[in-house]
Formats: sequence, structure tokens, C-alpha cells
Amino acid sequence: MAGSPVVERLDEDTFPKILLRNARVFADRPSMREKDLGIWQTWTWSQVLEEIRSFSIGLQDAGFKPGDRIAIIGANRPRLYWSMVAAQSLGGVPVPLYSDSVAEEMAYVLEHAEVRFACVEDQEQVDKLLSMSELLPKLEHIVYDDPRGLRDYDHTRLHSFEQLQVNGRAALAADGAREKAWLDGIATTKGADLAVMLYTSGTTGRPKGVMLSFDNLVISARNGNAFDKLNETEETIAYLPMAWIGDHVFSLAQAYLAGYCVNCPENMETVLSDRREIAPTYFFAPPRVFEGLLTLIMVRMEDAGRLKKKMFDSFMALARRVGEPILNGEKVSLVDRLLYQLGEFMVYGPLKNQMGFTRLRVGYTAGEAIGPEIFRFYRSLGLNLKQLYGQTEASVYITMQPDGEIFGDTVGMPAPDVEIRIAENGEVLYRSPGVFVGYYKNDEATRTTKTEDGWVLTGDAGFIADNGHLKIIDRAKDVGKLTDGSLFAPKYIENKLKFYPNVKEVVAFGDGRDFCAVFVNIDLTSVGSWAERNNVNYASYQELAAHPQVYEMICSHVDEVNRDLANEPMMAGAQIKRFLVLHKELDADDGELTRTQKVRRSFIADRYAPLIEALYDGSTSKHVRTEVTFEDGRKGAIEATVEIRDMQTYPAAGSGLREAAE
Amino acid sequence: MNAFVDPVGMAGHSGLTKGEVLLRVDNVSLSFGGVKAITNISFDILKGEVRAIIGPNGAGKTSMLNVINGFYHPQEGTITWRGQVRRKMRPYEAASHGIARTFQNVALFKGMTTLDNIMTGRGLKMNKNFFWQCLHWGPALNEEIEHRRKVEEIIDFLEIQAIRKTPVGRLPYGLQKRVELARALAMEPELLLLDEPMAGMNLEEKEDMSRFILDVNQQFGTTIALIEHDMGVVMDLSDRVVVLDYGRKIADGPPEEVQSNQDVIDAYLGVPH
Amino acid sequence: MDMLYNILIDPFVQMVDAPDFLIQVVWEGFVAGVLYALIALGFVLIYKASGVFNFAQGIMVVFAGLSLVGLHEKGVPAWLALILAIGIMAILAVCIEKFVMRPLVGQPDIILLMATIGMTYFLIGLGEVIFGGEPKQMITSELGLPTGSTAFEMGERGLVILQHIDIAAAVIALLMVGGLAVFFNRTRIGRALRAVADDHTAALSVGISLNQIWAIVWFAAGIVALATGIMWGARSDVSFALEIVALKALPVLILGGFTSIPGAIIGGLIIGIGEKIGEIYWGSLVGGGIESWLAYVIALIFLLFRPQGLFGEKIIERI
Amino acid sequence: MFYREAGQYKTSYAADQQIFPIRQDRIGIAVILVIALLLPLAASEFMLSAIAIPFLVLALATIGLNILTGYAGQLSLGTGAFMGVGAYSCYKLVTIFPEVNVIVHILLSGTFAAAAGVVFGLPSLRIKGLYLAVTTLAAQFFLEWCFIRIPWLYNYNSSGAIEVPGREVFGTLITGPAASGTARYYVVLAIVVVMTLLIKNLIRGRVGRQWMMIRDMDIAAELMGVRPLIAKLSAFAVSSYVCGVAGAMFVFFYLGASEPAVFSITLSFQVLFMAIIGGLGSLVGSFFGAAFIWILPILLRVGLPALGVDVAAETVFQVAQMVIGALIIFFLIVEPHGLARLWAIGKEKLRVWPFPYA
Repeated sequence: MAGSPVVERLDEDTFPKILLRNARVFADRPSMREKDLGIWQTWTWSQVLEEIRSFSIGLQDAGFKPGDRIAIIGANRPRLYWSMVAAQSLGGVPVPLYSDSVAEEMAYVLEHAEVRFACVEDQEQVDKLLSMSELLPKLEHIVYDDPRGLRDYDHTRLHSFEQLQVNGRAALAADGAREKAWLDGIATTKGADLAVMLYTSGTTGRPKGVMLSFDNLVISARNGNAFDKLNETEETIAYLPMAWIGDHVFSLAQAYLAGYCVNCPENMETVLSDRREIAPTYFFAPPRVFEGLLTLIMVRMEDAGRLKKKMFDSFMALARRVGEPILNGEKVSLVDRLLYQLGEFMVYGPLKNQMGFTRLRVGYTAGEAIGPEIFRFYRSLGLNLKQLYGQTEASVYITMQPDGEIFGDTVGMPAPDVEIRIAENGEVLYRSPGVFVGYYKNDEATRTTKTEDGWVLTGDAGFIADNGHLKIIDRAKDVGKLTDGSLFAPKYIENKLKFYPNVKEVVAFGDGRDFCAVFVNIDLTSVGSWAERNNVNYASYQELAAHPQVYEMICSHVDEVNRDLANEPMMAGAQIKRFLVLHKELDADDGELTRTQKVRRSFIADRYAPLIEALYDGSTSKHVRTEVTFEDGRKGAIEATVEIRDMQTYPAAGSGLREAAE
Repeated sequence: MNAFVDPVGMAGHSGLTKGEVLLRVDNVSLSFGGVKAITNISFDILKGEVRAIIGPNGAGKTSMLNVINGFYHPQEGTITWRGQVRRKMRPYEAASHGIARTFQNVALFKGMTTLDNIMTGRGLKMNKNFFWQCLHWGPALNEEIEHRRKVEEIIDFLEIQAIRKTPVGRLPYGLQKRVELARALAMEPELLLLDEPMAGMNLEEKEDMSRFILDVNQQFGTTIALIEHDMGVVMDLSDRVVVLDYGRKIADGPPEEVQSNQDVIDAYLGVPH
Repeated sequence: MDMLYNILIDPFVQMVDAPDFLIQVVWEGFVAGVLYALIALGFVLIYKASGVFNFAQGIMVVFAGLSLVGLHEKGVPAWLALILAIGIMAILAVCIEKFVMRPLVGQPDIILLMATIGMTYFLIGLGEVIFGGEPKQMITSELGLPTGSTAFEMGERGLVILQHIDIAAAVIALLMVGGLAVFFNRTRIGRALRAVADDHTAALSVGISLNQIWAIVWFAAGIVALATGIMWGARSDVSFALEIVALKALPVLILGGFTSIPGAIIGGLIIGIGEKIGEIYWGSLVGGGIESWLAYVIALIFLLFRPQGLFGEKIIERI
Repeated sequence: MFYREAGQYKTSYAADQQIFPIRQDRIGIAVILVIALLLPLAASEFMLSAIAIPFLVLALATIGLNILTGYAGQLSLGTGAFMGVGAYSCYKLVTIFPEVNVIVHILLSGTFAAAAGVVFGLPSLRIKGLYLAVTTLAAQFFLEWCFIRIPWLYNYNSSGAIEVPGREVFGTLITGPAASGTARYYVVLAIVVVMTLLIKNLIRGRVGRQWMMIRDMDIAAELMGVRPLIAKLSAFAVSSYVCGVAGAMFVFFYLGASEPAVFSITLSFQVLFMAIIGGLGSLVGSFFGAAFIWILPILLRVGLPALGVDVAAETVFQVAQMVIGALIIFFLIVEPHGLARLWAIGKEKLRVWPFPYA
């Protein structure tokens, strides 16, 4: 890592130092905005410096010492972001947590990370922490942002953010040397220091604390900024969990490096309208956000008048034809260009306006594969949406799509300073300045993930496609084989199906079995709206899922996927022979999904074992009873008879020809 | 000292401390054309408490609230507000004395947005004259902004940010009730009268509303008198309960005591008199 | 002092001095009041059945009278013209129900009020296009209505002259009210109408559709308008000026209540007699012509003391 | 379609509460104002004098009525008379104080109308709805009677009419028969624009909210500390003031001379129609309503003969009246909330374009 040429170019190598620089260079430019009390409250870089400094001093006086860890729990609030840098400027390490995790999950991480301080959003989080105080002897102080409802709490260990700032300001005013001491402290921070610990939610086992140094983050962020030419004029919106590396890099690391403005929405209900108000120039979202938006667009357009719908459809057809070429700077006839301009006025512009993408310069999607149709849709509108492939352990960036080289089914070229290698078993390995320091208190895991010479195993299987871009097919450990030896990549099959708006979630089975079979979860918004238009009555998700017409719809989707798979020599063997539509929505509260909405395959296999059995024993229906957790925390059970359908499979493209010839 | 203890500046302005008598009703009777709605009722409301008024339908609960805020004038009896006997107080005078209320059937101003509805609650605190208002500049603009900020704090407090600019007519019932509470809170009342704040709500909405009512009481020290049918809610929320039946008071005391009172049980079970 | 004398004493002295004149004035007021009452009756009919405040009643009076006279001018015999005029009012009623009332059902009062003002505009235009804008002479004798007058001697103090047409007007008004009373109380449709006035859904149970009821009510109001038109036309001219005079029905209704037929009659008489006496005995003090507003001011003063009307009950406001 | 609201975020309450928070609306209103300013360059004397000026004046009168009926919920049928009070006061002021700027007189004349409005508004404390309409009718007929019977008001002129004398402002003749259409147009435009702005400010502030509280739910309003007396009478006062100013302008800048019949109940109805067709409780609707009711008959009068329909002038007038009557009913059926609502719906459609709803 030390050999990377980028390191020498570094002037400010830690976020506190960069903060000082920004307060100088970008003094009056906005650093953060928060929609609060109805308007966008704005803080400039110099104001942010003051906020962080006073809090930092207050924190210090409350007993925070170098090396201490401070948990950050809550939604994207400016003060929580500030508290991270405030802790870093004292030599401490912030540990952001997923705020929606239940108390026990949280307790594990807090205990494991040995946090002494916690900076939390509100009463809810305070209560959560206090309820676990017996499990957390090391947790000494809790700082809260929103005082609502906390007035009568015992304030011996509890502090309001505001109060610590007041204390800090008083201390600074009383003792002129404090500020200098604080600045001196910042000067001693260095790139190799631990910057942050992020706990990966992990599909299996306990969360692991990924330790990232300032160098990791600063260099990655700087490379990312350079790659997309981001500067201080960007606007982004911070709405993804703060504990997630993506948010940490986009809303903190890159924002500090480039000096751009991060906007915090008012609350989770208003994210959509808040994004629209801000109109970010740089935006990041996992595929499901883009999927959701597209579904919303299509559902609304279904209700539009015939003429408008027709106009919309024809302009969208035009966009599909020439939108991407125009975006990529290819040659397009003048007539088409003019028509596209008209479309921009009539449809594309208004759509972008509705989604808040009017000013978007660069948009990224990552985390999972995005449906090629969805991806193309956004690009054809003229939005520079790109994919990247990354990991917490890499400080995000592994591969990125350079402008003009965007392909829907691959995730791009290695990011700046990143090397990539494919292992013999197909697993993707990388090495970069962003590679993490190690897992906290888990050397064994560190050893199995990171080789002596700095290569990191991603756990994903993939290959370099003909165009030199990386293509990911599945988790390396999930890729298996059917009994006939054909390759079975469940995620690959699942994603193909999930790209239909009517399908929300898919779980594929097949490893070590005779054929591939899937569970399907329908998308209630999309199918519900379809049902409304077609006068299909239903009382519940369960009823809709079991509806014969819904089955027909899913049937046709599966059939299309099978035809598609047949065209891919590597995948043709694993076409879907049987499927069923699950009688309940997979839910994180029931443990079926992770908190980041990823399918917990083995858990589901266990929970629905009878259904899987039915998939493979040839029966056409199966009665099951499933325990569920309701929103208010009560438990209950639902029962259903689930229908199973057989599907036609198609001969692989090559062999099909041969058969026809015979 | 916590700077956020009283964000809206609502702590009582009467100079009374918690536990003193804020309002006393003495031997009040009210009738409409010979029909007695309230007969000889006396009770008091203490500063800082949550006082429930309960009773079967037609017991005279709403009439009692109407008497308290001056909408009806009782034929007999006196009402003492902050130690002073009130004579024929008009509703707007009651409002300016710090009594605010919500209504059984939501009484929002249908032609306005949530924000404007809540702003109406600030009317009494605004005093910039007509001519400044025509200009909407200088003092009038500052005043408008200052009160907008207070209103936003209430919006934040009641978590209705997402509907800030929605015309209230378009809101579901539960949210309308919340906006109505917000509007009453905007008056920074000393005594808040809630007429069936949870009528027609589902369980979740009731829980939210209960939480807000308690928060208002604790955070701002607002004295609350509420009428409610849901006995569970009453028992959870209130410090003391008055029970009315056929316009008469049949019990008065802490919830658990009232609950076991035989007259109350009879009244609720409909035992004939 | 002169002023006060002129206002407070002198008029009464005059009344006592010339009782024949007073009786003549009261009679004139009475007849005007009967006509106000007839217009008010048209209002009440419609208001009772549909809650619509029918501003167009005045123009309907004009329109009915014009149709009658106009048809006769075109050479139609008087009796046929009368039947045709009734037919025209029936068509008008059906059209109003179909094109105005039905599409506007359930709208707020003010909207319905506006619609009737729109109707007024339309009918004025239509009437002028068909019959021209000039005032016309009512075909009184052709319809067999009495003309001429009878003078009653009041001893030595003078004489009172009663126009026969005025007596006829009073009689016809009486018959009309009686007829309506029978219609409302004795016929199935009449009872249905009353049911509608109380509760719209109740009417459905009687087995008559609301639309039919409305058409019938408007037709009834049209007939009342025709009668009013004939009488009024016989006293002066048939002209569009009547339309403004018809607004006097409003104060009449304020006094009598919007839903009461006897109220309309009594209100009409109070207003009619009141404004005549006011005009004759006090009007000259301020230059005359106070008839144009006195009725409204009477109603206004009345309202201040009894906002619920003569026959209304005290309203208890509820929250 | 034209709206690009993304990126228009507000960092202050002042920005959030401005009259046109959306940039595209601000551009639109600027364009309209520029067109209005440039109109005399393109328009004939007839267009200015017979269309533009009365349209603007009547729009202002409609705004006046809208304050009372649309915002404060008090129905009035006496607008014409209040306009008359303004006109006659202005006439008297101009003859008594000839040296004072006529625009000052015009603005002052509204206060007399306001006083009349307050007097006739007093019953509104006890009377509601249609009953109140009758008291405003009393105002209408009583004041109309005054205009006829009090010769002092028209300076004992034998014709009973008032004649507007010529008056100059900054050396330009703006009233009287010799004043040019352009000069009168600019004065009218300036007054109407400024007053509209002031009224908008009033409506979006405390006073306007009080009116709307009374309109929407008077009991709740009172329980929230609104004094009905003050709220209602202030609505009567402001409404009548605006109507009075409009009335004065109607005579001084449009008619040039006037007799009592001008301010008859017909004018009251006409303005009421403008308010209703335009949309109660909407300032922009007042302009729409005035345009619709005032300009449509002119178009019909000019348009029908032009289309080759050969009819007498009188008949055209009558047909126009029928058409207006029918259109009023049509509009009430199609959109009882008036053109303003149609406008709002259209704007909403454009804002959510291409979606059918938000």
C-alpha cells in the first residue's frame, strides 16, 4: 500500500485535518443541510468546524480519550456526522450502528467494539441503550441529539449534544489554550490511524468489525472524486444507513475530500420529496431504490389518459432506441436528436424532475445487480447512471464504470489503484489502497479474507468479460452444481426473475438437486395495482399471491427467464423446472431477510423445508403453517395451501440447433 | 440547565405552580329551554394534571367543556379561573386567557393547509397592525416568520412534517385529529380541553395520540382536561377522573378509585335510576 | 323639533284626519302585499322541496306573463294562449330540472342560488329575443278578468276606490293558497313533496323519484308565476322591470320564513302594507321613493331582533 | 410539463412563504406583467378603453367582493352600491379639493365605501348566509336611492349624473373625456397591481387567516380567540374599500360620466358572477372571472356579426345575455369552484406531468 503513488500526493490525510482545510478553503460554501422545521437549515464549512470543535471539546471534558470508541446510532442527522469527526479529532474511533437493529443485535456490537461513548439520535435509541446497560458495563456516556421526552431522565450519564457544545464553547472561551491544544491534537492524527469501524451485517454468523484507516478512506474517496470529477459544487442526499460503508464514503469521506454539500432529509417519510427539493448532482442508491422508482412511475402511468400514455410510450420507445447512444456520445441522426429533444421537454425532463434527478451528473448503483432493463431505462432518459462493485473491506471501490463504457450486465473496470484477479474457483480477488486494516478482534477472519500480500477475497464468483469488464454471477459459496453437473448460480437466476416489476423477491434452489426450482414473492405495489385495474379483489397479500391469474403472470415471467437462460451456454442447464408463489412476504422481522433486505437463503431453506420438499417430490400443492411477527411485535401464524407449478425448459442455444438439424 | 427544556415556550404563564387549583367549577347548572344538561356540578382542575371527564353518552360532558371555555353560560353556579370568578366570558376571551380546545368532530378550517391551520393558533400572539400586514414586510414579516418557527416546532413535535402543506380536507381522520391538537398547542394554552381526542381511531393511532398527550403534559407542563370513551386510555392517561351521568357528578377521584365505584359501574352498565 | 314632529306626530295626525285615504293606502299596500306573497309563494314551494333559493322566480313571473301576452299578440285566442302559457311553464320546469337541478344536486346553497341567477340572465335574454324588450299591455279583459272599479263612500269623510282587478287578485291568491294547501295535504304527490322537504331519502320510500318531484315543484312554481304575472301585468305592464320588484319577495321570506306558506302570505302583507304606509306618510320627508328599500330595511331591523324569522325556533348552536 | 421544481429548495421561511414559491411561476407572472406594460403599444384605443380598463377595474371590484364572500364567507349582493359610494365620494372629493392629486382622491374614496360597508356589515354579527344577503340588498337599494335623492352628491347637476373633470398627474391628463386611453390604462394597471399585491399580503397573514377561520368554521374560530366582530367588520371594511376604489376608477377612468343606474343591482350581480365564475377565495380567479364576464359579451358582439350571422345589434346583446346565463350554469355544473379551480387543476396537472396525479 505504501507504494501507491497517491499517498505522496496527500496533504491532509485525516478527516479532522481536511475539515480544517475546508473551513479555510470553502469557508462560506455549504457543507451540510438538514430539512428541519420546514426549511433547509444550512451550515457552511466554517460553521461546521465550529460545531465540531465545540462538541469535540465538550466530549473531551465529558471524559472522551484518544483511542476511545464512540457508537453512532440514528438516522442521517448532521450532528451524528459531526460527532464522528469530533471523535476522530480527539483520536477516537466512531462505530456507526444500524439504528433499526434490535437491542440484542446492538448489544453484541457495542460490547464487541468496547464502546465507552454513544452518540444517538433520540429517546428511542437512548431507551434501547439504557435497557441493555447491564450487558454493557463499558458504556459510560450517552449523548443524544433530540431532547424530546428525555427531560426527566437521569442525566448523570446522559448528555444532550447541545449541552456538550455549550460546555465546549464555555471551555474554549475560558481557556485560550484549549483551541490550540485541540488543533495540536488534530495535527498528530495520521493517515495510518484507525478512522472508523464498520460492522458488516453478514448473511451468516456474527457481525464483523471492519477496521478502516484514514488512508483507506481518504485515498479511496480521493480516487472516487477524481474518477467522476466531483468537486465542491456537488449536492448529495444522505439517506442510507450511516453504518453502511457506502454512506460513510459518499456522505463523509468524499464530501470532505471534495468539499461538497450533504443534505439530510427531514425524516424517512419525506425522503422522496426532500430529494426532489434538493435535486442532488451526485446520487447513490442500491438497485431496489431505482426499481421502486421505476415501478412507481409505471404504476402511475397506467392510470394516465390514453393519449398521454401513448405519447409516453412512444417517447420511451424513442429513448430506448437513441437515448443511450446520445448519452454515450455516439452518432445519432439529426431527426432522432430533435425528436429526443422534444421528448426531453415532454417526458424525460418532467420524469427527471419528478424523481429529483434534474441536476444529476453522476448516479451510482451498487450492492446488488441491477436489472438491465431498469438500468437502461434511467440511462435512456439521459441520466448518467453507472454501476460499481465494492465492499466494506475495500472502502467501497473495487470496479467502476468509466463514462462512455457502460454495460448493463458487467460492473466495470478496476477502480483507480485497484488490482483484480480471478481465483481458480472463480472467486474475485482485489488489492488496493482501500483494503481494510483487519477485522476487529477477529484475526482468524482477517487471515481467511486477506492474504499475506494484501489480496482480499470478495466471496463473489465472476469473470472478466470480453470487453475487459468484470461480471459477477453470484456469491462464490452459493454457486453450486445440479446433479447433472450443470452450473447453478442461484443469485443469477433470482436476479433475472426479480427484474420483473411484479416480482419482489426470489429464492432459487438446486445445488445438489436434479433441477432448479424457485420461491417467488410478488411485489404488492405492482401486482396490487394490476389487480385494481383488472378488478381482481383480494383481502391480503396471501390471497393475492394465490390468485390463479397471478400465477399465470408469474408463469409467463418464469418462462421468459427460461428462454433467456437457454441462450447462455454456461447457465442453460439450470432452468427453472418448478416454482411456487410464497404465501407471505419475506420479512426482516421474521429473520428471512437481513436488515439490508438481502435474502437469508439457509434460514429460508430451513423455515420452509416442507415447501422445498414439495418442490422436489412432484406434488402440485402443499399446506403449510408459518409463524410470523407482526409489526407491533406480536407473534402469530398464518396457514396456506401453496400451489406448485411445473415449467417447460428449453434446450440450450447451441444444442437446440443441433436437435433441429437432426 | 437544558436549553431545550421548553422549546415552544409553553410552560405555564399563570405563575401558578404544579398542583394549585387552576380552575374550579362550583355548583354549575345549565339547561336549554327547560332541558337540564348539567345539574349542580362542582369539581376542580389542578395545574399540571391530566383530568378526565367521563360518562355515558348524553351525560353532559361536552356541555361541561362548553361551559368551561365560555361557549355556554350556565344559569347557576360559578367558574373560578386562576382564583378569579368569571362572569359571562365569551369564547374568545377564554382563548386569550389560555384555554384551548379540540373538538369531538374535527373542526379544522377545511380550506387551509395543515401549516395554515396551525398558524391560526398563533393569531392571539400576533399583533402587528393592518398596514404592516398589507406590506408583508418588516415587522409583519418578522412576526410571521417568528410564529412560523414556533408552528414548525409543533409540527416537529407531533411528527406531521410530511403533511405540512397538504390541505387538511385531504388528510385521513387520524391525522386531522393530530393537526387539531397541533392547532390547539399553537395557542400555548395553560389549559387544554380535549373532546374525545381518540374517537374513531385505530389502536395504533390511539397509542400515538396517548403518547402525544402525555408528552404535551410533561414537556410543556400543560394542564389537560379530556373527555374520552376508551376507559383503558383514561386509566392510563389521567391523574384524576370526574364521572358524569345524566348531567350529575357521580364520582370524582383517581382512576383506580373511580373504576371500582359502584355508581360508576352502574352508570356504565345502564342500571336504571 | 320640527323634524321630530314631522317624523313622530304629523303622519299619525294625517292618518286620523283622512281615514279614507289611510284605508285606500292600506288597501293598495294589501294588494301589493298579495302580489309579493304570490312571488314569495313560488320561492317557498321550491325552497321547501329542494332547498334551492330561487332567484329566478321574478323572471319566471315576467316570462309567464310575456308568453301569455306575446302569444295573444301573435293571434292566438286568449284561452288557448293561457293553456299554451301553462304548457310553456311545464316545459320550462322540465328543462330546469333536467339541465340545471339534476346536474347540480348536492352542491352548496350558494352554488344553487348562483345557478338560478344564471337562469335569470338566460330567461331575460330569451324573453327579449322572442317577445322584444318593450313593456306590454296585459290582456285583462280577454281573459275575462274584471276591470273597472267600485267606490265606497266613507260617510262624509271621503271615499275609497277598489279596483276590481285588485279584488280578483286577492281572490285568486286566496284560491291559490287554498289549492296548494289541498295539494300538499290531500294528494300523494303533495305528501311526497313534504316528505322531500324533511328528508330526501324519505321521499324515495313514497315511490316518487326526486327528479319528478322537482319537475312538479318547478311547474307548480311556474303556475304561481303565471298567475302572479297576469295579476301584476293587469295592474301595470308586463315588463322586465318586474324582475327587480320580485326581489322584494326576499324580505317577505325573511319575515315569514323560507318554508312556510302562511308565513309567505303574512310576510307579504306586512311588507306590502308597511312600505306603502311608509312611502306615503314618511317618504315625502326624505324626497320620496323609499319604497325601493324600505322593505329590506324592515327585514333587516326585524332580523336583528329575531334572526330566526317570525315562525322559526331559537337555534341552539352545538359544537 | 414546464415545471422543473427539482432543486428549488428553501433555506429560509421568507423564501418558503413568498407569494410565488415556484420559480416557473415567478417567470410566468413577470412575463404577464411585461405584456401588460407593453399592451398599449399593440392595442387600439378601443381595446384599452372598452376592454382592458374596465376589465382591470372590475377585476379589482371582484377582488373586493372576494375578500368578503370568498375569504370571509359573508355573502353580499350590494357590491354595486359600495362601488357607487366610492365613485360619488371621489366625485365630491375632486370637486371640493380640486388641487389634490386625483389618485389620492381615488384611494381616499374607498374609505367612505369602507365606512358604509361597516355600517351595513353590522348585522352580519347576528345573521348568516342568505339572510345576510338580504341585508346587503338593503344596502344596495338604500344607497342607490341615496345617489338619486341626494342632489348634493351630484352637485345638483340637472341631469342627475356626475361628470368627471379632467385632472393631470405629472403633467399628463388622466381623467376626463380628453385623457388618452394609454394614460388611463397605466394608472389603472398600477393601482390594480399594487392593490392586488397588498390584498394578497393581507390574506396570507393573520388578518386573512382570521377571515378564513370565520368562513370555514366560525365557532371554532371564536374558541381560538378570533373576535367575530372585528374579523367580520374588518372584512366588510376592506372589501368595501376595495370595491369603493374600483367604483371610483370605474367612473373616473372608464365611464367618464355616470348616473345612479350604473351602480344598480345589475352591477352587483355582474361582480358576483365574476367572483363565482372566477372562483370564490381566489385572487387569480377574480381576474379570470372579470375577463370571462366582461370580455365574452364583447367578443360575442364583435364576433357574431363577423362570423356572418346577420342580426340586429340589440339581438346580439340579448343573445350574449343568454349565452352568459347558460355558461354560468354550465360552469357551475362543470366546476362549481370556478375558473380558479380549473386553473389550479391545470397547474397541478402540469406540476405532476407526466403522471396523472402526484
